[in-house]
Amino acid sequence: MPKFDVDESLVRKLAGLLEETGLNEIEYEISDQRIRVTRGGATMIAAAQAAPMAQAPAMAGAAPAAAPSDAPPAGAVLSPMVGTVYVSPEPGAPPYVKVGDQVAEGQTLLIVEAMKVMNPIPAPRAGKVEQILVSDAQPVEYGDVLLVVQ
Amino acid sequence: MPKFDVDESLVRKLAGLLEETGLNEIEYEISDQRIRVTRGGATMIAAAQAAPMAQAPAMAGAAPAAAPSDAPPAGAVLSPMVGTVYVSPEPGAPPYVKVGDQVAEGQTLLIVEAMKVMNPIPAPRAGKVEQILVSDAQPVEYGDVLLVVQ
Amino acid sequence: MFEKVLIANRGEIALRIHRACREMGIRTVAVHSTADADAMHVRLADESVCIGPPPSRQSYLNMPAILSAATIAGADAIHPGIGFLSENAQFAAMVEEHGFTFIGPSPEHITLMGDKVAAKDAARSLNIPVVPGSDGAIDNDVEAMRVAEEIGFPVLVKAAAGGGGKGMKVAESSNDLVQALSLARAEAKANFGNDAVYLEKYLSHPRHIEIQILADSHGNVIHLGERDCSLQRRHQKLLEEAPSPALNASQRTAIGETATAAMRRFGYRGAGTLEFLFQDGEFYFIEMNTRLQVEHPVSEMITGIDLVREQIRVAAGAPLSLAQDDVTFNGHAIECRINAESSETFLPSPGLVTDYHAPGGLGVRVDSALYAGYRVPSHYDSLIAKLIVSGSSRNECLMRLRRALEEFFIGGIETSIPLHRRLIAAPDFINGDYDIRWLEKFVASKE
Amino acid sequence: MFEKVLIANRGEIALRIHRACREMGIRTVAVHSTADADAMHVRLADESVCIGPPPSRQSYLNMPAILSAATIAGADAIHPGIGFLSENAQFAAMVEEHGFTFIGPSPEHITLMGDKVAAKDAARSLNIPVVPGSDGAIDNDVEAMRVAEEIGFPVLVKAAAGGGGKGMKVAESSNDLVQALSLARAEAKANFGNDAVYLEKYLSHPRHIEIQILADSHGNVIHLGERDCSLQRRHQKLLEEAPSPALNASQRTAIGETATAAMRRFGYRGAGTLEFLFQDGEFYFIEMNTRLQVEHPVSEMITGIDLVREQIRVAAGAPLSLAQDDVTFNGHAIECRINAESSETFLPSPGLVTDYHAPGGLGVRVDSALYAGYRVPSHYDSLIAKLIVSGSSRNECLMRLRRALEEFFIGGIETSIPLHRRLIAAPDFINGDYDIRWLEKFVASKE
Repeated sequence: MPKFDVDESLVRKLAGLLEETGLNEIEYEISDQRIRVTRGGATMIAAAQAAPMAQAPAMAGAAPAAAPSDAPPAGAVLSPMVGTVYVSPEPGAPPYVKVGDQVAEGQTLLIVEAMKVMNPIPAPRAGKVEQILVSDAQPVEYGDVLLVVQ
Repeated sequence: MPKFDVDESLVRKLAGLLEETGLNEIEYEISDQRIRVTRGGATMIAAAQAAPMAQAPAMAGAAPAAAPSDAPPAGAVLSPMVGTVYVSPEPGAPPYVKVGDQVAEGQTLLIVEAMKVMNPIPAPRAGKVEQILVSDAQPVEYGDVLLVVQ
Repeated sequence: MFEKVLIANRGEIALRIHRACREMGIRTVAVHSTADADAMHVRLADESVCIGPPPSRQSYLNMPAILSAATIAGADAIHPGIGFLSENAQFAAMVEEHGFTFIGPSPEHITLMGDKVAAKDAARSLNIPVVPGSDGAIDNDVEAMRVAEEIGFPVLVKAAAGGGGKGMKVAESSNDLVQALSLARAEAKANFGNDAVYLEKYLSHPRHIEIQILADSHGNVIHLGERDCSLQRRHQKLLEEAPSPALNASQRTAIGETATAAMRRFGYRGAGTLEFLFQDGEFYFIEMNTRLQVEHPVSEMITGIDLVREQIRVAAGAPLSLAQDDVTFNGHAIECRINAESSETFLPSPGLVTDYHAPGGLGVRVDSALYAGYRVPSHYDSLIAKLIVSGSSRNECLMRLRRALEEFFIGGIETSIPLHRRLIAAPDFINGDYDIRWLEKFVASKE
Repeated sequence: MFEKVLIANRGEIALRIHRACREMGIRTVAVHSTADADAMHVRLADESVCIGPPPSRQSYLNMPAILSAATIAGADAIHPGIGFLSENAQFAAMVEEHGFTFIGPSPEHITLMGDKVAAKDAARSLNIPVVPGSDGAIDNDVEAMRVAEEIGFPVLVKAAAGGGGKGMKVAESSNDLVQALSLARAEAKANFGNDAVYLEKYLSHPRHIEIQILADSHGNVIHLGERDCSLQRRHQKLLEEAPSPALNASQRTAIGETATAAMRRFGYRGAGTLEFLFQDGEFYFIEMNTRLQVEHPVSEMITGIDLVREQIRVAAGAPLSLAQDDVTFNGHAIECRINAESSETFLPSPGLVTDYHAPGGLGVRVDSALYAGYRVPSHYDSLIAKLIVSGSSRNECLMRLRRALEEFFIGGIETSIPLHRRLIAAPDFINGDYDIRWLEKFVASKE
């Protein structure tokens, strides 16, 4: 096994973000890499990048085929594009939906902005908003889970 | 089973980072390695590498090695050196032994010549010559099966 | 210099660009489809962004997705690599409009050279030699004979409205010309409803020779000599070498000067390649590629110049790091394009790479994004590795290539390695005696 | 030229020699112990012979077995590689007596240079600079002071009968000399029963610099410049580079001319290396290695000369393929020795290599006999791979090395790669500011 090591600057950066944002915890996961730092309690999940060498070990062995990650949960609404999430129609306005809301099929759940175009993300079915996994102005990749409606 | 061990320097580094950043907890995971350190709960838990990697198949492409792959049969007499086999004391003379012969322990079975030196190969035990796997003047490697005596 | 470059490509070329960036201290952003989540360029990049599902149209050709990825990652510049969007002028323009630097030439240069007819006209006006022929349609047999004598036999009679070989006849000498004209006219009339024909010099055994150009935004243009890419099957290059066994130093200097003078006048910036047919000592322009080429490593090996680094430098506004006089040609280099396809049937062979062992040692370079456990997706190009071998002479290079191909082992999928092994043992190849039609015949002769 | 060469070695160097042979069209015979039946050199050789059980003494050091293998395989010549029998004069003589060619120098040259005292005397007589000191034992303090002033402080007082650091004292200046003499004499008396001591110049911060020599049997001798091998831990080199950051072109030329003149007078044949300590612009001969060196690839990368090919050529009686004027030095090269050992504890880490992925791309060479699925035996040296990186400048080379080390992945065993990654990030290393004691301090500073 290659030496297991941590990216100290990443830890410092996340610590700085905790301080700056007043959050209690940041957990960060990409494929087989995950980092979590806490300063108290509560949860927020972000997804982005990590250091290159930390990734190399994943090249190891067996080759799990190109699965993007774990299968998304039932009722997951995935981002159809790369872009930036907006949870409300304009800054300061109330969000389109909150956890626990009942939504109708086709109702706008949030917006993904790409190339200055606001793309409304409609509810694929009627149901209850179980989880919202993104926050306002967060970048998302293609296929990221935005929220869970069941 | 890989030896279970902890990377003390990694733990120390993370402890230092906790101190420096004022965090309560750092959790870090890469593929099958995970470490979590906390402060305040006064616990340190480090879990590293578990799942054994699937063994990569051996390189199959290049020239197949002349490997002494299979275990030699019971009663096999192996060549103790590289050299050339002679089955009789001199050209034209009858062979030391034939298949079916009863031999006494220490009796010469054949000769392996190396560097102009004739090395008699004695029977390691009394028994019957079951097989002779070499012919006169044949080159042999170290560990080649010369004959089988049982 | 850039802080962070987004690499809008995949496979070995994405890795090639990543390496150049890392060596310049530039951070990299990989973009990828869901089929490439485990790809080497994604694993090694500083950051990665998933931009779409497997089909290229929705991922690697998806301009808004790539630009969005550049925005969220905060990249300064975008390298388009080879293929995909690398010769898409609209993409180049969009990249610049969104405030990123496009690592490549201007959209105008891409557009012009992307149009075959306009490119030939441009070449002519830049004094780049093109295939001689009649200026437009030929009115009568007398004019045809005059033009044919002028350009020299054999000549090709081609339907003005034509394509696909219809209405195309070769006249070997003046004796054949009248008949060739009437046959071509008849075929042209029958196929396209238009019997206008024109004449062009017919090249019976040309080589494909291309000149590598580098230009900055300060008016400096250099060439890195030629590559011989005559070994093609169905217009796919299989093996390239530099220098060409068919060129001597004065021919190299002459065509290099023609090319650099033309590019200086053209106001070109970045890496580019002028492709020529070459026969009997004469060059005939075919087209210009306004991007990096797959076979660029052979030029790197004989000149010691990192082409991707120069591309990045000039895109950032820096001058070329060397002048023409600093360019020296040392030894010989050959590249084998290793494809995931059968060496016999040429059918693609995607799938799980169970074993991967690349050759090493003196004079051996491998550019590949493969690794044991990687699954070659079926959605993309079949190029999986480039083996580039260099030596102090062509003979040394050939011997080294032979031993490197002996060592190369890719398990689980079929590859073109067996074909390369056969190819480099062919006496014609060893003698450097091949033209653009040779490989097709060689492959066919197997059966 | 030879038809068939037996390679009396294992691991990466056996593969290195195999590659040179294949590129010369020479067939190869691998010999191996039972522990190496699956080794790369065995897999790739044209023929292989098992010569004994795992212990080296019974296999790779077993002269009769190797000669028998050469006989039954019908080899023309034997290449001893590095280590094992490569500096064994008796073996060289036996090889020749049995009618094979020994690819190396004459047994007489091996014998002479194998004796440290005789080697220094020979060097002195060949006008190679050695560490200055008293000619033999010092009789009294007055003579000591005279000699010390002559060679310059600091000086080392050493027991004539000594060894292992006993009876060895440094005198920084004339003030310390008398005390150093009396302490050294006392220690010498106590330890060896003999209080004779001698003086030698003390080098406080030398670099280890070695000159690569090639000589044929026609009186031609050339040098390939120097290698800086100062980065050592317990006398094991970890990383070597060429050119040395500490030498300029005129120093290179001067020491090269000294070395070639000496070797010409010496009548040497084959590849050889003169090792020096280098401090304050002066060279001091330590020893000569009458064989190939592990770090030979860095010289190959900056000169483009295949050292093993030249070894084989001159052993076959051919002249060197080039003269000193043909030797040019281009760019910079660094070699990292990758060992199967912990980067922290330096404990060996043999075992199954579950994954092996070597870096590629421009300027990257890997000499390694590893492959995924190979089991590193515990019986032999821990060197498993050499990563050699070249670039047009030292800085380019360093940047490239950094990215190549990022890409290198060996799974299942511990390797020195993490140490190399740390090492090349050290400011002293980046500045080229290190001597033979630097690495020990660097490694110790980790804790």
